[in-house]
Amino acid sequence: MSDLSVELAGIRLRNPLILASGIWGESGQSLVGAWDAGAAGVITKSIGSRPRPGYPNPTVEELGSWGMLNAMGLPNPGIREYSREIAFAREHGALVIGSIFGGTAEEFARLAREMAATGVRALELNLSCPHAEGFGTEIGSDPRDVDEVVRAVVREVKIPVIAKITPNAADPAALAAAAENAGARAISAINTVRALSIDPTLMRPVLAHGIGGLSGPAIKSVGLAAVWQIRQRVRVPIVGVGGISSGADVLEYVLAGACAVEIGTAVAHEGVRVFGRLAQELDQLLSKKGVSSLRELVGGAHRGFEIPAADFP
Amino acid sequence: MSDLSVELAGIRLRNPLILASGIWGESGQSLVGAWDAGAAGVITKSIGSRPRPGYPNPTVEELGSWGMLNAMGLPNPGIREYSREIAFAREHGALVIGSIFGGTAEEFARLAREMAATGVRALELNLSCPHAEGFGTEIGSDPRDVDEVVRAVVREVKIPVIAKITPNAADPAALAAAAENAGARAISAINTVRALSIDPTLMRPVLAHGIGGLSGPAIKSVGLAAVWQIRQRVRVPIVGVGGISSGADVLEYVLAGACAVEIGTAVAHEGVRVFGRLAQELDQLLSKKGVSSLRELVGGAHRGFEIPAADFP
Amino acid sequence: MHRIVEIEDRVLETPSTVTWRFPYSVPCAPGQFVMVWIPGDDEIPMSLSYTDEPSKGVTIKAMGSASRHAQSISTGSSIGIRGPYGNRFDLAPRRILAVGGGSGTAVLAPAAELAVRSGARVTCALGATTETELLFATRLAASGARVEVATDDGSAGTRGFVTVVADRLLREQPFDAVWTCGPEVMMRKVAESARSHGTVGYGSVERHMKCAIGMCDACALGPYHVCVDGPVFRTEILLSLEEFGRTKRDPSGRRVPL
Amino acid sequence: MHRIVEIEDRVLETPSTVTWRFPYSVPCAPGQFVMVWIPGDDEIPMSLSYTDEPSKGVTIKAMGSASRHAQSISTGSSIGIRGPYGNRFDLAPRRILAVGGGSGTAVLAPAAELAVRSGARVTCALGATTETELLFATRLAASGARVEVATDDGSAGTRGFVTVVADRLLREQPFDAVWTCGPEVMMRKVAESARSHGTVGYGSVERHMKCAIGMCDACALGPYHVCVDGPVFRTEILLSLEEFGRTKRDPSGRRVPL
Ligand SMILES: Cc1cc2nc3c(=O)[nH]c(=O)nc-3n(C[C@H](O)[C@H](O)[C@H](O)COP(=O)(O)OP(=O)(O)OC[C@H]3O[C@@H](n4cnc5c(N)ncnc54)[C@H](O)[C@@H]3O)c2cc1C
Ligand SMILES: Cc1cc2nc3c(=O)[nH]c(=O)nc-3n(C[C@H](O)[C@H](O)[C@H](O)COP(=O)(O)OP(=O)(O)OC[C@H]3O[C@@H](n4cnc5c(N)ncnc54)[C@H](O)[C@@H]3O)c2cc1C
Ligand SMILES: Cc1cc2nc3c(=O)[nH]c(=O)nc-3n(C[C@H](O)[C@H](O)[C@H](O)COP(=O)(O)O)c2cc1C
Ligand SMILES: Cc1cc2nc3c(=O)[nH]c(=O)nc-3n(C[C@H](O)[C@H](O)[C@H](O)COP(=O)(O)O)c2cc1C
Ligand code: FES
Ligand code: FES
Repeated sequence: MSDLSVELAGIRLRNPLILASGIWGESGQSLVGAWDAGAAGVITKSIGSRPRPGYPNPTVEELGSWGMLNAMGLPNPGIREYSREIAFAREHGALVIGSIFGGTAEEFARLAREMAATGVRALELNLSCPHAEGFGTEIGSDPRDVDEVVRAVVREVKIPVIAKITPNAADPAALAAAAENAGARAISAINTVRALSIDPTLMRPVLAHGIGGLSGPAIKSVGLAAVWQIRQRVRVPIVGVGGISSGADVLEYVLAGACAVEIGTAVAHEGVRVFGRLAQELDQLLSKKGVSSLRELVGGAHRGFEIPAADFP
Repeated sequence: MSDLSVELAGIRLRNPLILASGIWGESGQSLVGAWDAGAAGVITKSIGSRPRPGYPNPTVEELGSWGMLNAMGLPNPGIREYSREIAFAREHGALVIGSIFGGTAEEFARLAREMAATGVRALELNLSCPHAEGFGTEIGSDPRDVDEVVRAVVREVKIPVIAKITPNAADPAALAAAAENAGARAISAINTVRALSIDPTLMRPVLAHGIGGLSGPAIKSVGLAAVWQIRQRVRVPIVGVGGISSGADVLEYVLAGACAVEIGTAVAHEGVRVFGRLAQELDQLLSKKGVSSLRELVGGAHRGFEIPAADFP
Repeated sequence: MHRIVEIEDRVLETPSTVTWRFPYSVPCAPGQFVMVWIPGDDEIPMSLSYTDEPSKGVTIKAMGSASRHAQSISTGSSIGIRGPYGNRFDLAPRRILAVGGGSGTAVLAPAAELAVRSGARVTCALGATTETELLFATRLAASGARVEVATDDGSAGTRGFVTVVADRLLREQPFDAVWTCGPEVMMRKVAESARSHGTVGYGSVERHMKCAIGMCDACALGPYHVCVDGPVFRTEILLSLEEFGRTKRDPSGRRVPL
Repeated sequence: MHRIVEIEDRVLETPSTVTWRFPYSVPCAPGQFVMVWIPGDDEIPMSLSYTDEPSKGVTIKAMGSASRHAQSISTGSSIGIRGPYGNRFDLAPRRILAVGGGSGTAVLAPAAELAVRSGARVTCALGATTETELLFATRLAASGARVEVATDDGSAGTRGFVTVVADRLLREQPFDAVWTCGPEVMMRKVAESARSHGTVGYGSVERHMKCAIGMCDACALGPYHVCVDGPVFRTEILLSLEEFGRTKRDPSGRRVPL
């Protein structure tokens, strides 16, 4: 057995596998389910100030085994109500990370305080959410907004703050650098990739909301590129997210620079058994390599690539 | 037989299918091959001022039938030498669109003049190329740079200028709007999505360059989202690119707002026979719908979605 | 991935309930459900009320906006279907009591038909508010099942709750299994009857559904997800769940009384 | 998708040529090639010199940086393989003349072996600069093929060009097909001999390769792409191509003399 434990912003995780936000995150009992199945940490769905029903269905479209779209519309019961779910999960021993979203830095700060009060071990900021001013871009796609939000949150709470970076940006690494500079203790990347699917027979978007986000194996290489570039710019630990569905995928993220990973879409169909499978696959890969601890491999693929590539296709 | 012909910035195309830049675009004879196989237009590989060998191999990594990565590194023999290939293609009747790339607005302008002198019918600007100043972001990811480049090019040439938009940006529609405003007669979207793949056994990136671009079915929904959002912001015609491999895919792009499409990765393995297949599939779909002309369907999925969505997942 | 199908037949089963038949070649079993996309409106979970070839069917009771809209959608209209999802009724038992309330009968009908066809003895206890709202009583009788009916107003069969009929049947004769679908208060009663008579019970439950593939958590019910672990559960399990028959979650995830 | 394999055996065939054997379970046929990724260096196209189970093989002549580096890579090292790509030799003809120059013999060897095994009469004419550079002469003789040799310095077999030997063989006896691989000037001569004797010819050609899947156009040769339409072409086609034996494209796409 290799040592799969890792450390993330001062939090020891028994393995690098964390339940991603928005998956199995509505009920405290589901969070416990993921924890009991082997997740080393569970992230709540992104919680806002007030209850939101989310968008009408269809909210999800499977494109194939390699990807799916969703536009849930950030359904959540509001932080007040949701704190009961967190309490349940904590009582049952789960290591809970609270995800929050807001339209302004002030809203993030207020939510951060309320979320921290529930006793979560860390905060993840979902910056892939619409600007209060609208217009379709995300609050997390501009380094100045990221700086402002992270700064406002860090002022309010003592627990580590993880900034979740959007791939829908010119330079995700610059966003991560802004977050680090503003006090984020870790970076997670990526959220879903902006996407749309149209039904050619009905001649309309499939998702009721129109625009949605792509997740699953199709975005693994996109998430890896983000983690890779972020690793070249920041020193705080990185949590890799996007398209992970095998132990080899986890290893790819670790080699790109992630010290832990989040699992989202792979929970569909398979359920939280995926955590046990991934841990086992990872352990086998490490044994085959003769590596005793996963931590040795973090960022291991950067050797020979130290100079940021100025050029790309 | 339905009428598949379309008009793009004053150029009549016998069907909406165009060979994408960088595919079968090194030799004039290959361009003719695509034309003879049914492409209504052929775009050259992106040509620069001087010969460039491109990156070492591996330059391509197939991820599965749903996607591939490439980092070719813009190999090209330079505009002087390449003009012979264009001459050959034109002599054999092909409708050629010249793609150019540069590191500054001045370089784009100079290349545009030289490319226009070869007799191409339109120019496509590959804005997904590195800034001369480096740092890994693309010249096309900032609306101000797009404005500057397009303005400089439009001043130099009489033929229509098509601005090719990168998906690696916070708001592709804002880039398209900047290009339109600067005088672009059409928008094409998207280029490849920034991506990376690591071999977990060798513990290094697969592509020699490290970072590459994702193409193929995996990015179809990403390209559709870009076209959709661009359609809500600009009036000039849009050429859809990204992951098209069936007639239904073409229809999705048309319904999202494209009047023509480019085919790239689908040429792999299948070759330029893909153009005949897509035209046939498209014709069958239109017949089934009882639609006599493809042009009627451009943007047809926007009904009921006129208000830009301020909110997304 | 939705498949777009045309409604090839529509039957008004009751004044508030319509059945749609549509071609759908994916194999489906009784108990499973599909997500039905009504373009421009909503996408809602529906148990399959017909699971055989050549065409599948759903039977929709007007409950709210989309299901009301569904009542007026005509033959030839295009809808999107994805699925089937979820588990199925165990058809092995030889003596089955199927207890349906309201539109809950929709999912029991194909299960009962298939069981009868494979030689089981099936008794159906069907409840409705009034005679005209009775669902599939004729269809089930024609299939060879024995059918008993209860209506709130006594316009057909026993006046009162179908749970009373079910309890009587369980007392009168031996059953290997009880199947039930309907309002949760009803199912809870049936589950308790089954328990007291020592008969194994299976209930098909409903929770708000969004993804239907076990990820969004909208349909969480205790430690289960109705879309993948259900919709059919052993009634012993249902009885052990504090939420069963009492609360559900609204689309925001908030717990609300049933 | 590369598969990472370990070199399980390495044989120095000549002072400048090494053969690697490696496990690779994907079916491969003589004539096809793979892309060989030498981590940290380059990925280069290599015809398969062994196509049978259990292990495939490539035979690499030191030409430039990666192929020189390859000479010193030891058994147990990991390399990446993708493919096989391209077409194959037609093994149907019964009387075959295989004309190889330098490392070109690598691709002819498995084809000749398989043809002999299936009952064909195969004659191999092998050319090299000098005796120690002769490739697979012993292997081919052992397989049951008749082997004739030519060296530039006369250290083995006929002194001079293998094309002269090939032309003599074509004059002396009837062949159903000529296969050839080697420098293009050599292949052009062989193609002309085959034409003048009315024998159908097949030549395996090389062009710069990047994608190997028919999209990047690096390997364009007239209207063909060597990676998917080749590498084996009818020599009549090759002779019709203005570029054959004269020019190729460098990695930038510029035409350069061969
Ligand atoms: C597995 C399953 C099988 C079902 N089978 C049938 C069936 O065979 N026949 C039948 O008539 N009904 C069935 N239902 C119930 C049916 O899905 C709801 O009646 C329908 O969704 C109501 O939609 P609406 O837009 O009319 O309701 P709304 O006006 O949106 O709301 C009315 C009520 O309908 C329910 N509802 C709305 N949306 C959903 C949703 N996405 N998921 C679950 N419930 C929802 C809620 O309880 C809500 O309070 C089933 C539900 C589930 C979960
Ligand atoms: C289909 C095919 C099959 C081949 N089979 C064999 C074989 O069985 N044995 C063998 O020894 N050689 C074979 N070659 C040639 C072999 O690929 C080159 O010798 C090798 O790529 C040289 O690499 P390098 O880094 O040493 O050369 P470099 O130092 O990079 O350049 C030296 C020369 O090698 C050639 N070359 C370099 N890179 C490539 C490339 N990516 N594609 C094609 N040519 C290249 C060029 O002509 C170049 O001028 C084959 C080539 C092709 C196209
Ligand atoms: C159905 C669904 C809901 C999601 N909800 C949230 C959310 O509430 N907050 C958030 O930060 N990310 C959310 N995400 C994004 C995931 O956390 C994750 O970043 C993304 O899906 C990529 O990982 P994957 O490919 O493993 O799914 C959601 C993703 C999906 C598929
Ligand atoms: C091998 C390869 C080379 C490419 N070269 C170029 C190029 O030179 N210029 C350019 O603008 N786009 C280039 N592209 C991007 C394509 O033109 C296209 O925008 C992208 O691949 C998405 O379309 P697809 O999914 O149909 O391939 C290249 C793509 C590939 C796969
Ligand atoms: S409906 Fe999403 S988990 Fe069941
Ligand atoms: S190597 Fe790319 S087309 Fe042949």
